[in-house]
Amino acid sequence: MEFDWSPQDEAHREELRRFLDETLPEDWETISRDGPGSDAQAGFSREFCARMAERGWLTQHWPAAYGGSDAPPWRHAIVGEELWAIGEPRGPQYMNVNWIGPAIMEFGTEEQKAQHLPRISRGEVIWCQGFSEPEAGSDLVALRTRARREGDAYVVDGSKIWTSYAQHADFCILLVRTDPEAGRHKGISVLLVPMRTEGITVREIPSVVGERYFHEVFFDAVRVPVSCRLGPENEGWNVVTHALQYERVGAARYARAALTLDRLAERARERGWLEDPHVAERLGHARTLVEAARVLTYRVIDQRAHGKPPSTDTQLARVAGTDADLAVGELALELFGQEGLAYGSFADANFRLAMTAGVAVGATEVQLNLIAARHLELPRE
Amino acid sequence: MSLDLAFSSEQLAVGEAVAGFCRERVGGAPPAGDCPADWWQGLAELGVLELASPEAEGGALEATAAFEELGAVAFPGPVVEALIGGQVLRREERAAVARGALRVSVGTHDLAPFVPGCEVQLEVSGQSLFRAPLAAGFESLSSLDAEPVARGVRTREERLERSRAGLDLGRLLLAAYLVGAARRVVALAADHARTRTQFGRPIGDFQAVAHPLADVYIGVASAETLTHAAACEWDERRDEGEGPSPGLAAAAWLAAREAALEACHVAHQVMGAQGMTLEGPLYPLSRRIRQRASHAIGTATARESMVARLDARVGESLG
Amino acid sequence: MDFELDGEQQAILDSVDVLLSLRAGPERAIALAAKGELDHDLARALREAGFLSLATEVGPLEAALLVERAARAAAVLDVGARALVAPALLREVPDVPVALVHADGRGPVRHAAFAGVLLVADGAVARLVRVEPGSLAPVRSGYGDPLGFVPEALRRSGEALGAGSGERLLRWWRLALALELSGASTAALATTVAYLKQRRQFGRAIGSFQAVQHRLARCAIRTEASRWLALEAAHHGAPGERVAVAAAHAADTAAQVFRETHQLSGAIGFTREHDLHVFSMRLQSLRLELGGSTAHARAITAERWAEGAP
Amino acid sequence: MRFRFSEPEERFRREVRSFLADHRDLDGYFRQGQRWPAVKGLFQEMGARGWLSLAWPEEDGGAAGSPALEYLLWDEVAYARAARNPLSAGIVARTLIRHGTAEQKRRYLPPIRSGDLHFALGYSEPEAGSDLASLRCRAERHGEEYVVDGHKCWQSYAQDMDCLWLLCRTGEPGGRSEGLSLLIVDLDAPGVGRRDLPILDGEQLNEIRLDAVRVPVSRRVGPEGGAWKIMGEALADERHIQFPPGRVHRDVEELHAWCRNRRLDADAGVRRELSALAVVALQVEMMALRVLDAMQRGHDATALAAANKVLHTEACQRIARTALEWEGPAALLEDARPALLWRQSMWETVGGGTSEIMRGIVAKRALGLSGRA
Repeated sequence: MEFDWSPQDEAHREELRRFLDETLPEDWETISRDGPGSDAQAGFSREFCARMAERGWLTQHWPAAYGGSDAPPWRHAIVGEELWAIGEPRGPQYMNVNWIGPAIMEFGTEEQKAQHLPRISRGEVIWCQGFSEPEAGSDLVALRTRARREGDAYVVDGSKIWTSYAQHADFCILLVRTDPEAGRHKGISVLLVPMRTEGITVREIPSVVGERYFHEVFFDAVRVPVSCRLGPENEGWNVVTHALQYERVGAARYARAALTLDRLAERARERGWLEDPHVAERLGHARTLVEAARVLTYRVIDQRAHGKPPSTDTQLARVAGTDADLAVGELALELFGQEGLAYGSFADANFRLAMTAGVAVGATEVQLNLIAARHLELPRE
Repeated sequence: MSLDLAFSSEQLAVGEAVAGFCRERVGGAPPAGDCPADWWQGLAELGVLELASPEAEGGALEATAAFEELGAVAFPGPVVEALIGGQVLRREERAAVARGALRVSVGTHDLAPFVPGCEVQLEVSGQSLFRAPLAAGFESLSSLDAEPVARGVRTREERLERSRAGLDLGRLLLAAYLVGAARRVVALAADHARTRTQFGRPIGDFQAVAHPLADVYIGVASAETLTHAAACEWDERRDEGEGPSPGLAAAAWLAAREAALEACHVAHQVMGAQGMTLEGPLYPLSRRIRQRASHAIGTATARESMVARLDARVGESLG
Repeated sequence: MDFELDGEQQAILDSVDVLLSLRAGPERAIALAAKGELDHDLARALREAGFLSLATEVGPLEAALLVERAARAAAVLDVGARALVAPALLREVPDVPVALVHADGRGPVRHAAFAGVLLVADGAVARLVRVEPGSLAPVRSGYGDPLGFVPEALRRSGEALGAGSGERLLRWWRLALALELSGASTAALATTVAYLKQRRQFGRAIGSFQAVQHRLARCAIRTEASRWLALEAAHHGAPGERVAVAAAHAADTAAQVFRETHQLSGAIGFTREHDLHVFSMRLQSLRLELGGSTAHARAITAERWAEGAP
Repeated sequence: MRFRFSEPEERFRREVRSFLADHRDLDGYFRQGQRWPAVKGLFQEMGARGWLSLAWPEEDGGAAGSPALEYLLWDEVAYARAARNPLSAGIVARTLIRHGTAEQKRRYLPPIRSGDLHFALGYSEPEAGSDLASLRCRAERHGEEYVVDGHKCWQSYAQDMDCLWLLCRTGEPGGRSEGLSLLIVDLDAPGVGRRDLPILDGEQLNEIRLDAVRVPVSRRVGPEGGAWKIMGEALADERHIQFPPGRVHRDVEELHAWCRNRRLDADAGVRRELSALAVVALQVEMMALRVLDAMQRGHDATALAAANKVLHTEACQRIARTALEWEGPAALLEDARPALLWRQSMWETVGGGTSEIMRGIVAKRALGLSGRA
């Protein structure tokens, strides 16, 4: 047990920071104000990810065979920290890199790998995930979008909701029911669907979080070749649970929260607010939550570095990350009062992003259920 | 006559009239931005804009009944400010406020909401209200994508008499508005919890959903009664001819604020992504709650007056 | 970066655990509490096995692991002060119980009635005060550790330990607190989880209610984080901000664990016949030490963000 | 709308207050177990004034007073920290008045009214705390007697009481709320064993074992198997006096005075929390008034009373925690007021129906959520 970064890791972080200094445009703050799904940020991501790819950093944690360099998980975690902290210049592409690519490596055919992995690795493609439905949010297995087999294609009918990045996406990793008779976890399949297929329409749901954050995606007799199915038919649930294990701590929320908190404290100091012990306490407590989330996330990365299978530590880290994010967002709003509500102001921008933390990707409640069942081994009903 | 915690029939009638008006005009959710001119005129015609002023028949209780209904639909615009104006402005100005012809903004030293729609701009500082217009050339901002706010330099012209009465009424009405909004938020979340199913049952079956909702229900219910008590106190003191003192109004404001913010927090958790859309019913309410909870009246003075109140009580009980 | 124990650490912890399982535990803690005694036998056994000098002979992280494990086993001993704090200040680790004292503190001091050495934090310096063990007045306490009074005169006497020693004492003291809090929180939670798995209400195990599960899960998240934060701080040599973070987090965790474990255990948790109080009551005293969570939180801000902070 | 009591009610409040001047800080509220003879004396004095039977019907020796009077009485007594309302004059007497036989009324009501006869509550069991319907204590009918076997626990102060108000199963074993009956058992009857459970608040809880205890059928209150309904009614009668807000006001005021004495109140963090607690105390009072208002109107106050209990007891815990935090280790000394407040308040969110049960009631009745899972 030891808690130092290796000199190589430290050097990588330094190099990455220099790269960001050089690469990010002066108006990056403005570009990133509306979140990764905004037109500006998604557009910029294509440019930025290409440059990350040039350096070999975009998918360095991937195996060499798929365009990576087998970098240790800690190295990729550093990239996650540095990029999330400043508002994620990879835009929606962090998803492909973190888990969609690895899922294709694990379950894809040679043809699918050849089609998708190089493009992801070069940073030139945007994906969205078609999971949630109006009647299936955190409880994904209740999904109803139907894919009927017709010859060598599936015909997909249904709709997805809360889909981020759908407006920009080139592909969708889509969860469909291929066997309506089967039980809840059975009969689900995963399709890799080009978004420019006929019969797909996208509607933006105006949201408080930022532009292009939520969408509805409608599938009206959309024909998807059987060759686009990822993994065996009716066993998509395994594919998804496996894929999501990568996803769970992919977003280094604590890093963003830590930087936000530092900025908040800096502003508070400038205004003399640190003299107020109540403010000092609140900042201190928020810092403990951020640090807790960091150390729990490190624990997960460490397990991966040791080649261990994912454990419930993943859920602990996620809930802690959400709590930290929300606490910092709330604190910013509270300290700034009315001033914090001005659109695009420091407090406002951070709060809106933090608000979704507990809801996105498997609500906190689901994480807590898993911790109770697997970490504490509490009985079911 | 002993304790009686129900609104009188006159007060109920005020509330119902406002509720009816809101149903008819506002419908499901109010639009972003300032209050449309015809809605404002409608409020004036209902007599809402003059409640609790020296000329009005109705006092703080009537105003409370009205503002709970306004809160329930997240009614836009500087309504609380109009009634503050009804306490502190000159007689002819008060009449114009009551007619809907004059609008009042109450802000901090450098922020003023609803400018330029407001002809009278007041600044709040501690227990004082100043007439303090913004200089030309202010910067226009938007607050939580909805309300217009201006940032600029003010010139203080005069400290207004009856500042304390005005601010006390302001706290009280903010509390009433927040209570009304929070009740609706809890109702929406409870409705969602009864109808939305997950893992094969309504999510309200889960204690993890039901108990936090019970807690916010309790918080809102007690804040509601505290607001009513504060309104009673305000009216009694007015009838007795005393100037209102910072008492229950400060407590009601602090309690309602806390309860409403917590209600939003829980409701967002219960309703998930549906609470994050601009189309859904929750966000327009929670946004407005966040704005009203951040009102320029602030919490520092209210908190200090609570400590002062304790000082007095302890003095009494030890003496 | 490596969160797994290395071979040596594993070996140390294995034998620590064996020793603690034989000589410590809630039952022994209850017996000692009835007499208001410190566990001198355990101290002797730990010393003979060389565990009390881990900090100097192996490193502070290993000593930290010991302190956390001892707290989990409800050891009634000054192990944090003796194995972790004293070595950071003194060339030779005392062979007598050590009590940590704040010069401005008014309240009773843990282990003071048995202490042979007091380490007093007095502004910029720490001072070493030697006392006759047993000479200070014991204070009756239901909070796990025996308490004692340190008279004002003693708090101001003794030999100054040099520039910067005051601050050094506070840092390591905070770290020891964080570790003890973390260990006791973990044990309190484990005791409660075990109880709620078998205890039934309304025809089912209480631990199967979702609200109960979520509350316990939240406690688990916090106890895990507390432990790692404290160990990390130990590894880095107890830097000011990290120990304040670890202590504040652990103190807040303790408050939450206390509330939830007692609330969910119901009446049984309040009796002295159930193990929970052995851990929970100690949590209550530990989390108040050194000004408690508010003081730790204010220290974080001072260390990280104040004008001229490092 | 009116948040004041009537002039006669206020006059009564003043009378109670001046009576209590001699009993202030008797500490029977927190430490009845250690103050019993004095607390009993207080009850006897109150009995002599007719205050223990304030709201009983006149034909049963009461004054048919309003709920408001009872509220004011116990609110003042709580503020003075003199005592808690006794079980005997509360649910025992009310139940006897409603369901007791003429003989039971004659035998028990006069000594209860005078403050001479006191009861311990025999509801909880090791396996049935908040979930009373699952209790096991069994009364077997043998002619004109029941033979009772069972194990009760968490009885407060049973060591000083005269009788046990016993809930037991007369119907089929394993049934739930059906088949439960109420018996009055003398605590010195043969076969009744009592053991003290040491608990953390320094007070005593007891466990009581009943080993073939013979109880005449004439001591059964209400019909056989009808206890569940009776208990509900008795509880409903008392909702307005269960959690008097005076206790919370007193705690907050004392905390504030103590902060001033120690000059802690210059600290902004302390002032902030004090102001928050002052607000919470008012919210607690408002909830109690709502319960009273509902009772006066004859409305069902179940959900309000549950809400009131959660708010009240959680507020007490928050105050006590705050006191501990500000005082530091010195607060832990055996007789330090903060430690006392804290240890007492810990118990209250568990005893008498846990906060979880109360939240469940609020969720169900006020919000229509089942909250079963």
